[in-house]
Amino acid sequence: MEWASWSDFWSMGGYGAYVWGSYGVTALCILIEVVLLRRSAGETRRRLRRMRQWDLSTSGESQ
Amino acid sequence: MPDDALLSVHDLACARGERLLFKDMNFTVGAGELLLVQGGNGQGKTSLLRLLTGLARPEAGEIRWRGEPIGKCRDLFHAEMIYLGHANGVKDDLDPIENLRFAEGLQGRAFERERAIDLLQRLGLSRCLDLPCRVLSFGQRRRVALSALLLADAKLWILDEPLTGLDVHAVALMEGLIRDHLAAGGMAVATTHQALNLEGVKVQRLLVGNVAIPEMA
Amino acid sequence: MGRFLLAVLRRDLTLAARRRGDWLIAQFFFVMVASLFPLGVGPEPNMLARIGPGVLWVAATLASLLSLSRLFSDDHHDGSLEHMVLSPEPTVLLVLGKSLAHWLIYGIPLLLIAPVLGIQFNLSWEAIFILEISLLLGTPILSLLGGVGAALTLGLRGGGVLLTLLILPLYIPALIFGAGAVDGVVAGTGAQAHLSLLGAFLVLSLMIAPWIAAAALRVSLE
Amino acid sequence: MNLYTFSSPVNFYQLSGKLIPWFMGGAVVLGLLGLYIGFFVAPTDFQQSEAYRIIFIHVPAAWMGMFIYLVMAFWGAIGLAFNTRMSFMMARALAPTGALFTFVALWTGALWGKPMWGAWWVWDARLTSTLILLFLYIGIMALWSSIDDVKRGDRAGALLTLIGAINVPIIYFSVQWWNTLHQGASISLTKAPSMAATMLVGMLVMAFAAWFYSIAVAFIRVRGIILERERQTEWVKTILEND
Repeated sequence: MEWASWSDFWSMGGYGAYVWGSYGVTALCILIEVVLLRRSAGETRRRLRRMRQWDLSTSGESQ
Repeated sequence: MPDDALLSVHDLACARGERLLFKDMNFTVGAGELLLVQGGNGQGKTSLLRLLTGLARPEAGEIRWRGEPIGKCRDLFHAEMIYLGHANGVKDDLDPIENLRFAEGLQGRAFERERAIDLLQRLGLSRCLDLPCRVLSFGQRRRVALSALLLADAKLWILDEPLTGLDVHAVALMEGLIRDHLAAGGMAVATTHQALNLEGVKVQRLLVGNVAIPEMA
Repeated sequence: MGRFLLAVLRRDLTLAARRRGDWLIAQFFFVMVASLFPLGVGPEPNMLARIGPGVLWVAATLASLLSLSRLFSDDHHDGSLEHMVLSPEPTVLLVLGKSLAHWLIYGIPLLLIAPVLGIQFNLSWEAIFILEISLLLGTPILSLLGGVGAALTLGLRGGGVLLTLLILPLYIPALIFGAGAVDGVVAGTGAQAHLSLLGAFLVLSLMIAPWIAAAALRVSLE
Repeated sequence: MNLYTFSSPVNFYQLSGKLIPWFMGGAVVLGLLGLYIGFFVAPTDFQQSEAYRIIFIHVPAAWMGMFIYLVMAFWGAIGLAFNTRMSFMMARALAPTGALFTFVALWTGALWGKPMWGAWWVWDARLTSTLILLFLYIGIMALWSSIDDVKRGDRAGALLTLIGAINVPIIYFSVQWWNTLHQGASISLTKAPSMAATMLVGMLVMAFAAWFYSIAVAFIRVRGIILERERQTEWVKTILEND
C-alpha cells in the first residue's frame, strides 16, 4: 500500500488538484453522458408511442 | 419486355424521410409514348421524376434504360435524357442566347447559334434575345428553359410541371412541341395539373400515391 | 471532356464578371482582416515581420472561405446545378471545373494583393516572393477542399457557418506549410522543404477532394 | 449467427439488448480494478511523483478518441460502399462518445502537462492533432444535426468522416515537422517515462474498461436510433405496445 493515511491519499504528493481534477471531470463527463442517454432513450420511446397512438386514432377516424 | 420499351421501371419504391410514398411500381415507356404522372400534392410525383433522372436513389427496385440499369449506363442515359424541374436552370445574369450556349456546353455539346436563335424566336422570345434574364417575366424565363430543352435533342424528356406560368399561346405551343417530339420517335414523362390537348398521341396515365384524385370531396 | 471543363470555367468566369460586387467583397475582406492585426498587436516592425506570414495566410484562408459557401448554392437555387449533374460528363470534372474557377476568381486576386500587404507587414522582398509562391501552391488547395465543404452543406440552414466549422480543420496542413515557408525565409532556415510539402499536399488534394466533393454533391441533391 | 444477423436492425436490436448489461458490467468491474491498480498497486513514480496517475485515464481516453474515429470511418465507408443501414446508425451512435473521450484526453493532458512540463498546453503534434480530432467530431455532429433528411445526413457525415480520416495523419505529421523547425516549443512529449509493469497493466485494464463502456453506450444509443428509424415496422410497434 502506497498511502499512509487518507489525507495522504487525497493530497497525491501535492498534485491532488491535478489528479482529482482529471478524475473528477472524467467521472462528471461519463455521468452526464449516461444520464442524458437514459433520458433520451426514455423520451424516444415516449415520443414514438405518442406518435403511434396518434397514427392509430387518425387512421381509425378515416376508416 | 417489348422491344420499344426504352425506359422500364421494376418494383420501384420511394420514401421521403420515413414515409413510404409508393412501392411496387412497374411501368414501361416506349418510343413515341407519353407517360402522364398524376396524383395529389405530396404524393410523390416530383420524387418519381427525380428517381427517373437518376438524381435520387430508389428505396428499392430498378430503373432501366435500353434494358440496362441507369446507374450502369449513366453517361449514355444522361446524353439521351433531359430534365426540366420546377427551377428553370436559367441564369439571371445571362441573356437567353448565353444561357443556351452554356447549357449546351455543360451537356458537352457544341453550340449551334443559328438554331438556338431560331428556337428562341419560335418560342416568342425574339425581342428579348439580348436582355439579361433577370428582367424577363416568369413565363418568359420558362420559355428560355423550354428552348434549352428543345436544343438538347434528347430522346427522353422528363418534365416536372412544364406548363406552370405559361399563357394560353405558350401552352398550345408546348402541346405542339410535345406532339412533334413524340411523332419523331421521342418519348416523354411529365407531370401536370393542367389538361393537355394531345390528340393522336399515345398517352399512358400513371397514378402516384394511394389517394384517388380529385382529392377534394 | 476538355470542352466540358472549359465550358464550366467560361460559364463561372462570365457569371463572376457580371457580378463584380461579390468578387470585390472577398478581396476587401482579405485586406481588412490583414490590416486589423497591426492595429491589434502594435506597429513594431520586427514583430510584424514575425507574425506577417501567418496573418496573411490566415486572412487568405478566411477570405477564401467567405466566398466558398456560394460555390454551388447559386446554381442550386436556380436549378442549373441539377442540369450540370445530369450532364453526360462526369460530375468529378464539374467539381474540378468549379473549384478551378473559384481559384481563378478568388485565389488569383489574393496573389496580386498579397505583396502590398506584405510590405505593410515589413516583409523582405525575398519573403514576399516566397509568400507569392506559397499562395500560388496553397490557394488551389483552399478551393479544392472548400468544394467538399460547399457540397456537403449545400442548401442547409446556416450553411456558411457550418462550412467554416467543417473545412477549417482540413486547411491546417496548407496553413502550416504555406506560412512556414515564408517564416523559413524570415528566420533564415529556407523555404524549399515547406514548399515541396505544400506541393505534395496540393497534388493529394487534387487527387482526392474532387471525388469526395462529387459524391457529396450527389448526396446533397438527392 | 452470421453477418446478416448484425446487419438487420431487428436482430441487432435484440442482440444488443442482451449484450449491454454484460458490457456495462464489464466496464464497471474493469474500471474499478483499473482504479485499484492505478491508485493502490502501482508505485509512486520517482520522477513524476503521484501526478503520473493521470495517465490511467489520459492514455486510454486518447486511445479511445482516436480508435472510435477510425471505427466511425470504417462504418461510414462500409455504408457508402454497400448501402447498409446499420453501419450508418453505428457511426452516429459512436460519435458523441468519441468526442467525449477526445475531450477527456485533452483535459487530462492539460492537467498532467502543467505539473510535469510547466504548461497547460503546448502546440505539440499529439495535442494539436487531438484538438483537431475534437473539431472533426464536433463538425460531423453539427453536420448531422443540421441535415433533416436522414439518408442525406448519413452519407454526408460518412464522407466528412472519411476525408477527416485522411487528414488527421497529415495534420499530425505536419505539426510534428512544424515543431522541429520552431525551437521555441522544444518540449518533447514523445519521451515516455520508463514505466513499471504494474502501471502498464493498470493502463491496459482502464483501456479495456473504456472500450467496454464505449460499446455499451454506443449500443444503447444505436437502439434508440433503430427504434426511431424503424418505427413504421411491425416489430417496433409490438415492442412499443408491450412495455
